[in-house]
Amino acid sequence: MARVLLSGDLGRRFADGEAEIEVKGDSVRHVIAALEDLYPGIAEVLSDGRMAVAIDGTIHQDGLYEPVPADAEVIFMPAIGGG
Amino acid sequence: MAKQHVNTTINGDPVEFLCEPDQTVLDVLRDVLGLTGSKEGCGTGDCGACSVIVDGRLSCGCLMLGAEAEGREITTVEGIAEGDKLHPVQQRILEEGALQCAFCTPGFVVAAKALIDQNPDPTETEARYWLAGNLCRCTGYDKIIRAVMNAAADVRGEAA
Amino acid sequence: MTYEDGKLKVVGTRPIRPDGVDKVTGRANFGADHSMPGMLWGRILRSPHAHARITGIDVSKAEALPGVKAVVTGADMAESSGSADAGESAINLRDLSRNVLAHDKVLYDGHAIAAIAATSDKIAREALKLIDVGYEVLPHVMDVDEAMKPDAPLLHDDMFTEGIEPTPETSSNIAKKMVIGFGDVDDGFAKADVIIERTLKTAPVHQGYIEPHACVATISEDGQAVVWCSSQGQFVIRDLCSQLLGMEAADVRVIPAEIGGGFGGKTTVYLEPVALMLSQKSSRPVKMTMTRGEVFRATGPTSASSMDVKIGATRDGRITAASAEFRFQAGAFPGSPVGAACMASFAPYDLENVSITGYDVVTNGPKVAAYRAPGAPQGAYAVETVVDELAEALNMDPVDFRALNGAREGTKAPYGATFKVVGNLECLEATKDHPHYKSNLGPDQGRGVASGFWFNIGGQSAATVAINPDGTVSVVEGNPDIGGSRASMAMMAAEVFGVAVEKVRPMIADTASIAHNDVTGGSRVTFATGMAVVQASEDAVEQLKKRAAKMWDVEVEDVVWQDGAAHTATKDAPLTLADIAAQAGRTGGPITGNASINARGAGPAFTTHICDVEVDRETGAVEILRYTAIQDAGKAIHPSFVEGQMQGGVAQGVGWALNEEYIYSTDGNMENPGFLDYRMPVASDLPMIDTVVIEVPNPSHPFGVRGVGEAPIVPPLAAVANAVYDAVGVRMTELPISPPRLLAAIDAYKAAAE
Amino acid sequence: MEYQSPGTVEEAVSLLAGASGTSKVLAGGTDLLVQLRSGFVEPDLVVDLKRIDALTSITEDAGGFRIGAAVSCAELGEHAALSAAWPGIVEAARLIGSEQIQSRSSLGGNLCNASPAADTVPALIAARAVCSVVGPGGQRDIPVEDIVTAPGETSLQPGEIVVSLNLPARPSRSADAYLRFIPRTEMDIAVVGSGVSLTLSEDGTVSDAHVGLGAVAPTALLVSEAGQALVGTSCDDAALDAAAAAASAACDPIDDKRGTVEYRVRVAGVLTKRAAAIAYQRAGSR
Repeated sequence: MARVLLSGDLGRRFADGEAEIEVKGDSVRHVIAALEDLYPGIAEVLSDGRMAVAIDGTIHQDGLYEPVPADAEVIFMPAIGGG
Repeated sequence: MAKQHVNTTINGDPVEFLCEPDQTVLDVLRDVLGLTGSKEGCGTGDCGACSVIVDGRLSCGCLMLGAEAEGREITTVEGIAEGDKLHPVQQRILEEGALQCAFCTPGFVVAAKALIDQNPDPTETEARYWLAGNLCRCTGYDKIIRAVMNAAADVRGEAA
Repeated sequence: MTYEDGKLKVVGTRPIRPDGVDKVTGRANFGADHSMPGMLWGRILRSPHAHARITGIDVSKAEALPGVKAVVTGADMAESSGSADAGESAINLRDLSRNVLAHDKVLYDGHAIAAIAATSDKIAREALKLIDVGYEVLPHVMDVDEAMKPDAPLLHDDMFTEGIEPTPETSSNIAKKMVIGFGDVDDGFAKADVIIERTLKTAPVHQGYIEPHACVATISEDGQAVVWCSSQGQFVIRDLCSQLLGMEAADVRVIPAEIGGGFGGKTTVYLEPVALMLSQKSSRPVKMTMTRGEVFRATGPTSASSMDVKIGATRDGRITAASAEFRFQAGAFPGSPVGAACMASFAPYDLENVSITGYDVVTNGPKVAAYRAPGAPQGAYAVETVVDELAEALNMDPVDFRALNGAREGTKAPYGATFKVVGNLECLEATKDHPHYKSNLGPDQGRGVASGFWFNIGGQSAATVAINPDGTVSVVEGNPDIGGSRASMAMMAAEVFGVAVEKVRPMIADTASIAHNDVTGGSRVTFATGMAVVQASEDAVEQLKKRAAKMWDVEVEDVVWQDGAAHTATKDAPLTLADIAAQAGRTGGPITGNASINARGAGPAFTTHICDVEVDRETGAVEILRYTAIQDAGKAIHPSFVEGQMQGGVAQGVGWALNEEYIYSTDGNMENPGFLDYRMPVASDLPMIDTVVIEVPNPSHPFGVRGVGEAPIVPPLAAVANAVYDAVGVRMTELPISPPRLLAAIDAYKAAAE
Repeated sequence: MEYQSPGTVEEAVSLLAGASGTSKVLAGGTDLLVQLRSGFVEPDLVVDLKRIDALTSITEDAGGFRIGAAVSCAELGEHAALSAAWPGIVEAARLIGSEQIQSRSSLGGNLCNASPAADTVPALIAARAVCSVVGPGGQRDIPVEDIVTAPGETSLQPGEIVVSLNLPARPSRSADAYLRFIPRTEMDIAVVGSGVSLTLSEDGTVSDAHVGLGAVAPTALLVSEAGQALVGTSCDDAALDAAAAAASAACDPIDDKRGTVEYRVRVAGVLTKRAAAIAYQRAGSR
C-alpha cells in the first residue's frame, strides 16, 4: 500500500478533505488510477504537466511511470522550474 | 552617404577599412574586420565588455567612432597574448578559475593589462576601482581581483 | 558504481578548463559572434505602451524601403495552443506565441509587435520607424496587490483563477491560487508564546547577464532550418521554435554558441522564432541581437512580490506554527515562480504546522522568466527576516535558533516530502564556529545571517563517449557550459577511465548530434549530465575490458580496469587505453560508451550566509564589509567553480538587496532600462567573498554531487537586511534597501525614539 | 551623418557656422555617442576637436591654468601641478564613470552636455573657472556657471565652441574638494554633487569660499550663501552646519530614478559640510 499525502488544499478540493490516503499501486500511474476510483476528477489534476511527485523524499518532475515501493510515501506538489 | 576611409594600427598590424560615419570602433572591429573578441554588452559605456586600448589608454570601443581610429594604435583582446605565450593575466584567470560564462573576460583581460602597465603593484582597492568599469554577473569579482593581483606580481617577477 | 572519496585522483582538483584559452583570448564564439554570407539584419518594433489593443498594423511603407527584405507580425505566427513539454515545467504555447510577437494586445512597454529584416542594421532600424501601428491605449496595472483588486484593469478577458472550485465566473488577473502545507496552524499559533507577523515586498529584478540575446537563423526552401544562438538549452530552443512555427523537430537544428550568462533567463525563446520567420520570408540568413534596453524592457525579470509571513514559537525557542501568503507578479502572462517560493521558503525548518498560500498574478510588465532558484530568494527574504526577529524576541542567538528548528534527515518539508540526508545542520554548525561569526564589529556596523534551500533538479541527459585511435577520449554531451561544466564533465570521465583530465576532451553537441537534453539550469548539469557522462564512461570501460580480454584471449571476468589500463593476473604488462584503442579495428570496431537517463535522486542544497555591513547614517549608504557563504555541495568536483557559483550568487543577492529594481513611470514605461540606472554591483562595491564548501554526499550520485548553482542567491537578501537591522535598528521590509529609503527609515526610527 | 576632424579652431568654427541641419561637437564622445546610438540625436555633421592643439593641452600661466576643453579627465589626473593646485577639480574629473570613460571624457564635453548632474561643473563653479569661447563673432570669456541654461541647453551661439577652461591664480593657502553621492561606489550618475573651494588668511580663518552644487536643480548652482557661511570662520561645526543649511536651502531638485527631493536636499547639506572640511584641511596643510 502507498501512503499518499495530499499537501495543502489538494485534499480539501479533490478528496473530500482527506489529507492522507492509503491506496494500492506499484507505480505513480497506478496510484493515481486508484485515487481516481475513490475521488473521480482527481486524476486530471495530479497528472497535469505542472505537477511533480515525490516518492520517499525524492522529487520527480515527470514521474508518471515511476515505480512506487511498498509502503512508500507519495506526495504530489507543483513542478519546479530551474533558474 | 560616403563611407569613411580609415588607416589605423590594430594589434601591431596596419589596417585600412571603410566604415559608416556613425559606426563605432566596436562595430568596425566586429562587423567589418571580423575581430569578435570585443563584445557588446550595453552599447553605452557602462559594462566594459568592449574594452580596447587606444594609444595606451583603456577605452570603450562602443563610445568611439570608427573614424576616430585614424592614425591611432588600437589593442584588442586578440592582441594581448604574444604569439602562443599568454599574458600573465590570461594565465592567472585560467589557473584560478576566474571566469564562468566568460563573456566579460575579454574586457577584463584588456582592462587588467592596462592596469598592470600603469600600476605594477596595485592594492586590492586600486584593482577594484580600476576594474569598476567592467561588469561581471557570474563571479562576484573575487577570483578576478585575486587573479589580476597575482598576475601583477608575476609581471613584477615576484612569486605571487 | 560509487567512488571512495579518498582514492579520487582527478575529482576535487582544480585543472584549467578545456575551453579556457579560447575564452581569455577572445576566440570563443558567443551568440552575436556568428555571421553568414548574404546575411540580413533583423530588428523588432516594440510597444511604447504598457497596455493597449492593436487596432491595425500598416507595414507597406516599411516594406517599400530599399534594402528591406522581409517583415513579419504576430499574424504570421501559426496560431498555436496547448503546451510544450520543456522538460522542467510546461510552457503555455499560446501565451509564448503572444509574447514573442503580440497578437491583438500589447501588454507591456517593450512588447514585440513586428520585425524587419534588411541588408543592414541601419536600414532595419530606419524601417521600424515606417511601420504604423494603431493603438487603443488601455489603463494599466503594475503593482501585484493592485492587480489583484476586483476593479483592476484586466489583462486577459479569458483568464479565470485556477485552484478555486467551482471555477469563478468573472475573469481576473489572478491566474492561479495554490495552498501547500500540513498540520493545523491555528492550533500551533495558539500554543505559541511569541508570534511575529510581517509584510514584506520586493521589486522586479533582472538576471543581468552581460550578453544580450542573439541568434543567427537560416532556413532553406525545403524547410530545413539551422539556428546558432546563445541559450541555456539548444533542445528547448528547438522544441519551442518547431512547435511555435509548426515545424518538425528534425528540421530545426540548433547549434549552441557559447552563452554569456543566463541564470534562468535564457531558457525560453524571444528572437529565434522571429529570425526563422524572417529567414523564411527572405530566403536569406538573418542575424538578430537585442540592445541592452530591449533585454531589460522585454525579457523576463523575476517576480516582484508582496508577502505576509507569520511565525510563532514557544519561550524555549521551538517553532509551533508558520504561515505565509505570497503574491507574485507574473508579468503579461501567467507563470511566476510562486509555487517554488511556497515550497522552498520554510524548507530550512522542521515544522509541525505550516500553511502557505500562493497567488500567480498577471501585471503589465514583461513576462517573468526563471531567475536562479526562482521564487526562493523572495520567499527566503520574508521568512528569514521574521525568523531573525523571532530569535531576537526570544533573545536567542540567530544561528542557534535556526539550528534548534533546523530541517534535517527525516524532516517533513513544507511540500510534504521527507528529507533524506541533507547538510543544513552541518552548515549552521560551520557558521557558528566560523571566525567571521565571532569577530567584533564597530559603530554603525551590523551582522546578519540567513539560511537558504533549493531543491536541485535531475532530468533528462544523454552522453556519448568515444575512444579515439590514440587512446584519447571524446565526451559528447548536450548542456551549454555556463560556469565551467566542460571541466567537470572531463574530470568525472577522466576519473572513471583513470587517465589524466587532459586526455579527455568534452564537446557540447547540437540538437542533430545527440538525443534530447534538458536545459542547463535547475542546478542540474554536474548532477544529471555528470551522472550520464559517468555511466557512458563506465559503459566504455566495459567495452575496453572486453577488447582486452579478446586481445589477451582470456575471460573478461579475469580483466580488471585500474589507472587507465586493463590488468589480468596472467599477464605482466597491462593493456593501456592507447594499446586497446590502437587495435579497436581488429577487435570489433570503434569503441563508444553511451548513457541516456532521467537522473533520479537530486539532493537538495542547504546554505547559511553571514553578512557584515556598515551604514552611513547621514546618507543611508550601505557598505558590505565582509561576507561568508557556507554551502553543502555534496561533493565539489571542481572546487574553483563551486566557489565561483557561491560568490556569483552572493553578488547577485547583494545587488537585489541594495540597489537593483525596475523603476516604472506613471504611464508604465521602464525608466532605467540600462546598466547606468539598473545598478548591479561593480567590483568596487564588494569585498572578497569567503566560501566554505561543506560536503555531505548525495548517495544517488556516483561522486556524491548536489547541485550548487542556485542555492547561493537565496540567503543574501535577508542576510543583508538583517545586518542593516543589527547596524541601525531598522527593519527594512521592502527591497531594494536604497539609500533614500534607508535614510528615511533611520529618520523615522529616530523620530519615534524621541 | 558627416564626420570632420579639423586641425584649427578657426576651421572648426567655420565648419560649424557653415553647417546646414544639426551639427554636434565631438570631444571625448562619452555622452554624444550614447545619444547617437539611442537615436536621441541624429546630427548631419559631427566636428571632432581632438586634433586641435589649443583644446588638447594644459598650460600654466601666472599661477592659473588653461585646460583645453578636449583634454581627457585621465590626463588631468596625471598632471602633477594641476592635481596639486586643484585637487577638487581633479577628483571630480576622476569620478566620472570608469577608467575607460575617463580616458576620453573631457571638461568641455562634461560642461556642454549640460546635464544637471555633471560631476566636474560644481567643482569648476566653486573654483570660479571661466570658459574661453570662440565662435564666428570672435573670442569671449564666459563664467562656467553661465554656460548651462537648462538641462541639455547652453548659452553658446551657433558655431561657438568652448576652447579652454581657465582656472584663476589664487593665494597659496587655497584648496578645493569635491564629493558626490552615488548609490554604488562607482559608475553611477551623481544623485548630489558638492564642490567647495576656499582660501585661508594668515590666522587660519577662511578669507574666501565658494560652493557649487550639482544634481539639485535644472543646472549646477553657485551657492554664494553657503560660501559666505564659511568666510571668517575656521570651519568649525557651527560654520559647516550653516554652510550645509545654506546649500540645502538653495536646492530645487526633482524626484527621479536616482533620488527624491527630500533626499537630495538633505544630502546636499551633508556633502557640502564634508567637502568644506576636506578643503579646509587641505588648505591648512599648504
